[in-house]
Amino acid sequence: MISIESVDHRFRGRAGEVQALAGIDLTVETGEFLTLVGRSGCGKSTLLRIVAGLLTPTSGRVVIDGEPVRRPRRDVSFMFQKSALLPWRSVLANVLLPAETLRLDQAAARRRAGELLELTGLTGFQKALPKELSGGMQQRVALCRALLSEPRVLLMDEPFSALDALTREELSIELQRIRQEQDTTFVFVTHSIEEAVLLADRVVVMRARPGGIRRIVEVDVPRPRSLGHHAHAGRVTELSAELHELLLPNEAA
Amino acid sequence: MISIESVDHRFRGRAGEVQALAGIDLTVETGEFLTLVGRSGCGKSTLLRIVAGLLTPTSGRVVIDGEPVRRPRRDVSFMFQKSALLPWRSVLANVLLPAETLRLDQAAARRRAGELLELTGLTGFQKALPKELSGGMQQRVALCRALLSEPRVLLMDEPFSALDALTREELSIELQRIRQEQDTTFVFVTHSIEEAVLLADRVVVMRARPGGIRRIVEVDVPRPRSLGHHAHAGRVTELSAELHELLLPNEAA
Amino acid sequence: ESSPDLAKVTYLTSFNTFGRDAYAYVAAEKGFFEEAGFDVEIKPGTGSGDVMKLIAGGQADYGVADFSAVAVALANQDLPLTSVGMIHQQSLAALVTLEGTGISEPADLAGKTIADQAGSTVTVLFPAYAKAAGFDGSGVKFVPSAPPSLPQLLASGKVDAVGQFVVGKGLIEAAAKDREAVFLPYSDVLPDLYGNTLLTTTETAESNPEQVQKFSAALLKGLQYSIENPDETGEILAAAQPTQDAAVAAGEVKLMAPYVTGEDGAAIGAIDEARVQGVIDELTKGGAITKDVTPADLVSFDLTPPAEP
Amino acid sequence: MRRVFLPLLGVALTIAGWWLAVIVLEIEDYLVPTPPQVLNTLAERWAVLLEHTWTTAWETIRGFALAIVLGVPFAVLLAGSRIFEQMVYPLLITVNSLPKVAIAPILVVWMGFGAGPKIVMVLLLCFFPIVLATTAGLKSTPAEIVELARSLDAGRLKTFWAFRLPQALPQVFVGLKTAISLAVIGAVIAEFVGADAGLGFIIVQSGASSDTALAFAAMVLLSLLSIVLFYAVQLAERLLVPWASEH
Amino acid sequence: MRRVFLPLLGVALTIAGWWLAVIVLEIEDYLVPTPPQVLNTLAERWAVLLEHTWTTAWETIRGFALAIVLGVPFAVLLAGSRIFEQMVYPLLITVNSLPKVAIAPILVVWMGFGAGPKIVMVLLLCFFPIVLATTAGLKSTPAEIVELARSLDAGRLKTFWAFRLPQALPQVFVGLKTAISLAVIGAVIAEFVGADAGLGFIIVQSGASSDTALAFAAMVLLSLLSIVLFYAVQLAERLLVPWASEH
Ligand SMILES: Nc1ncnc2c1ncn2[C@@H]1O[C@H](COP(=O)(O)OP(=O)(O)OP(=O)(O)O)[C@@H](O)[C@H]1O
Ligand SMILES: Nc1ncnc2c1ncn2[C@@H]1O[C@H](COP(=O)(O)OP(=O)(O)OP(=O)(O)O)[C@@H](O)[C@H]1O
Ligand SMILES: Cc1ncc(C[n+]2csc(CCO)c2C)c(N)n1
Ligand SMILES: [Mg+2]
Ligand SMILES: [Mg+2]
Repeated sequence: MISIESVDHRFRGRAGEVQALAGIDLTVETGEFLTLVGRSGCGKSTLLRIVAGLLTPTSGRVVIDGEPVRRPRRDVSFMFQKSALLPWRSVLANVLLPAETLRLDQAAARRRAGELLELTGLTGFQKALPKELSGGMQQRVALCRALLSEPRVLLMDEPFSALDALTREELSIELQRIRQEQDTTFVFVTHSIEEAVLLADRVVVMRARPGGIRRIVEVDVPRPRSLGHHAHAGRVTELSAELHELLLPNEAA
Repeated sequence: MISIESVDHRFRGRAGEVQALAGIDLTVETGEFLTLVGRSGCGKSTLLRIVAGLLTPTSGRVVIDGEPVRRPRRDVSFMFQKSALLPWRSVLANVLLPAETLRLDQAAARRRAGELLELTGLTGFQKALPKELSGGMQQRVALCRALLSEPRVLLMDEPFSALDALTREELSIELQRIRQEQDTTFVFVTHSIEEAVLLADRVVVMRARPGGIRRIVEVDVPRPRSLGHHAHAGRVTELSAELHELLLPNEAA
Repeated sequence: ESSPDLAKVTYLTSFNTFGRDAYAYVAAEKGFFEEAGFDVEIKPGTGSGDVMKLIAGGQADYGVADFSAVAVALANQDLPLTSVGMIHQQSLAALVTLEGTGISEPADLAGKTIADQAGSTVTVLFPAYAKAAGFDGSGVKFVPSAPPSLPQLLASGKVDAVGQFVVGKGLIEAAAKDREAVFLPYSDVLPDLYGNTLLTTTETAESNPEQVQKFSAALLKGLQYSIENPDETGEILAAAQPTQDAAVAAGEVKLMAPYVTGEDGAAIGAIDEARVQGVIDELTKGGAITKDVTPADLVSFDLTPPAEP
Repeated sequence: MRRVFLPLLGVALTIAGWWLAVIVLEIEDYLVPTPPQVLNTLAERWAVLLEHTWTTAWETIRGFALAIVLGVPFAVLLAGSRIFEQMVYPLLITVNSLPKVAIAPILVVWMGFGAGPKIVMVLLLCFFPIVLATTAGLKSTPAEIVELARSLDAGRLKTFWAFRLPQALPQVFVGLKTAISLAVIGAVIAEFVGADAGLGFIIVQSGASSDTALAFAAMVLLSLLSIVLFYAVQLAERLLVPWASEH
Repeated sequence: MRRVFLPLLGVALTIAGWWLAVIVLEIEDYLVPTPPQVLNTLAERWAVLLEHTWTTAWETIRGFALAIVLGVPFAVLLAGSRIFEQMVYPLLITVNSLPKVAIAPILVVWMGFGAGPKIVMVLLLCFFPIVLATTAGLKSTPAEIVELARSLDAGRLKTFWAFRLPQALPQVFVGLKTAISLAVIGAVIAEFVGADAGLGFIIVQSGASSDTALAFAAMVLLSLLSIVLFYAVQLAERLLVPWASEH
């Protein structure tokens, strides 16, 4: 369980002080799939980085499984908004990076890396360098890397932003499978309402300046879910419309 | 008018040779809004870079307004898939960059930069450095930069990928306004079918390995268009479904 | 301050601005140069090799260098230089050791290790020195070393002896603290060996002999005055060069005096053709000179002061 | 505060370490004098020594400035043309690899006893590090910035000033710092030959009279001069490259 | 092909330039000999000269290796601790700013006439450029890579080996190239002071016998040695940093 307890964060930059987050209180249950949506610049990445232990909040704290987060945890995997691939490593070596730092079983890690690369359509590019890949391919490599260690918590910052609809859908299905099999907790940032509704148990809608939680929307659509036409299409449309509404600028809620 | 004449492109990389593009033939009319869709890695960015004169195709050529493209043209503006901001320049200075290189009228450029920053919600961040911005804010800065010079041709590689739905919509409207007022030609890469249909006169659907054109879909929906419910919602849904179909992996078309 | 009718010339000392080179400052301070019609700029030299190059290259008009080094250089190379007056009738070159090392006379050097500047007179003429002193020099090991490190190498016991000029007594004893330096001057067994000589270009010597003679006379007058008044010389030097110590400089001048006049009482500055031939012969035997040279190639005898006082 | 205090502490520790070494290793003072001996010399002769320090400093500064003025454009040429680079590198290395002590007399013969040969010597020592680092910096422009410059149709000059140079500045400063630390040596070596002023002249003078305290006093001033110049370059870096925060 | 041909052309042009300079500037051959004189000397004495070149080369290589072995970990400490950096920099600059010619004798008095002082001298010359460039390289790790390392819970050592060092390698190599070009000088200067072998010894010796052709022959070999070592480092760079293509 992740509990975010009255977290504030201020950045001091060239353009003055920015209150990125103010008074965030949120609990994510173990095995829950939480999505964060909100307008660009509202503090989603900042919140995720605080949960990951990469950033110390100006005030407040994050507790994971009873332990306050002070630095990154081994059972938490973070997928950055920018791919952050090591330019000197091949695709495969980038994916295998967590196996080295976390001292995973090498053979198992290699097997899993092969599977993940296959799954993301990167077979044949194992030896390629990151700069030889398209933007979306780079993002898929970062995704493989985040999934390699089979973490307990997956923090993902717009993981599908550079991917086409079809690939998104395939990978969404994979994430759902992982969650089912391993009871992984997900905190997932996205700009796609469709994606948020498809994947989430709850959608957290954030407001900007200062970043805060505007509303938490429960997605009461039974799983497995998929895009397109299905039994609960009506409810999905309803929820999507509600979320759209919530993302409007003026304080309508 | 842009005409792409039997363009082939091969990359030689660590993982061997990749045929990124094969036999691309395409004409874009002056003032047309063309969107490119296709699965990740199918060669969209490569094609755009060839049109921009940043990459010389292995064979074939691109002709803009009767002149073969050999190097970047001043009247063509390119917005990269990655923001490519200069880390040492403030937001405003990044936006004003084309004014320096293209020797635009300084006062007019400053005025336009202010408008664009306002439009993209970046007022107040003029002095900030790129690293002090969120991912989406960086992308908006890159967008402002691309729009500054009021080019005749705008080549945009997934310009809205890091932006929320609302911001996308606002900026889409701005692009349409620009096109109307200045008769600008757009070639616009996107992963959002919704966006493609909303913006395009024609949608080019690409296939992968080797990258080629699978189908060109005419969007016969009258303008102004907007998302959500309107008179032509049926046609939009139809077109979207067709495009979804076309993006499926097996050669159904 | 300088009067316009004075001839401007540049003069190079042999090495830096120590007591051994103080006479030039004396000649300037005492007005000898001015009397002779010169406005002299004195520059510190950096050893015989550099002094020769600078004069030949036109950066200086006159300068002082070790005569053996000059002989070697002029024999092996096309340097347009000539000697016009001898500063030291006997070479200051010596081997130095410390009391307590068991070396008190030349023969004790057999089989020892000596540090010296590479290719210096001491090294080059060592075989001749050993032969003249009557011991077997073949077992002596020479370690080429930088001049500034020589006193320290000796004091630290890394070597048994070092090459040094006799005026360097204070230098050695400063390094060796309370132990006394034992000097074995080459002049004891090789009395014909000259020390420093005054150089100018052959062109100046040919085209302007009067000027050369006037300059030489003024400088030598300063030399004479300095060995007669070593303490005043020290003060003159210290005044011109604030980093120098008057007492140390005076000590050097006193040590140097007998080498300036020489044993046979020749006039200050005089050069003897037969002795020059002797130097050439020794250097040729030692292998330092490989070509044919005559004394006239090295010295403008018509410009040197007469041998008899 | 800390920025000034810690370096001063560093200097103090250096002096303490030296003193300790002299005592513990039982180094004779004809080899390495003790700090009090050196301080004594500094106190007694400070006026003269300061004058000589200034002579050396002024030669150094001029040579260093010349090295920047010549080195940076040279690096631009090297970074711009692979052919030029491959042809010119051996020459550069040759010039750099010549022992400067050996060519100092040649310079003096050519240029005389003035500041000329000293400035040239400083230039010779500083040129290579500046050129090497600047070339490397200019060449390491990220692909996307190069493409951006091209797509904006920035001319050669504009590409250099607005894109490549700012990006290369952190690396250029590594070259400048390496260079400035060598610059003083250049002046001193040139002063070893054909000078009657400057710290190099003092060192030669003291070396030949076994006045180790004076030699070390000169070297202390030399070090202080180097440290001051180094921090001046670092200050310039702070002012010019504020955006490159360190991680 | 071009990679070998152009540098050779560069060497040829250097020689031609030198020859031309000797003729046009009417440089006397006691100052700078002509290429044929030098080639003659090289041809006549190549066996002896080669032996001395090898002596210098071996000293250089050992000192350079030592400088890498000591300098890189030192740079890691500097990059890791701001306090350590601020305290130690003045010391580093001090050591670097001492004219090596002046401290060479002290080294010889301490360490004797063997290879020791030469290796130490090479180390002294190489250390600073390596440390400076490596520190700068290690500190320039992009923020996202630092965050990645932290998020993967990479320990200090792992962060260094897998994240910071590879990223810093291009800059480290700038330091290594600056250093190697100075390394040979270090060996030569030490040989000036107390040696009976090596190219430095040859230069001193030829100076005493006014054999400028021999001195220049030694300097030619010195340059060739430097060029060979430089290109060896560059080759190592090509092999170790193939991913850093140049723009
Ligand atoms: N510099 C390069 N070197 C080698 N291969 C490259 C290079 N750039 C692109 N490729 C290859 O060319 C193909 C097309 O790449 P491109 O970037 O055009 O794809 P894209 O359609 O833009 O994909 P995305 O939607 O993921 O951005 C890919 O397979 C990629 O691996
Ligand atoms: N390093 C920084 N220094 C200063 N301000 C920062 C920094 N990082 C983020 N900010 C500011 O904090 C706010 C929130 O940024 P954050 O990256 O969390 O937004 P976001 O919700 O992830 O946006 P996006 O959807 O565009 O990625 C922004 O206003 C941004 O300018
Ligand atoms: C720094 C330095 N100090 C002194 C001398 C002069 N010197 C002192 S001992 C010696 C060798 C005598 O065999 C010479 C030439 C020098 N040249 N360089
Ligand atoms: Mg973000
Ligand atoms: Mg792309």
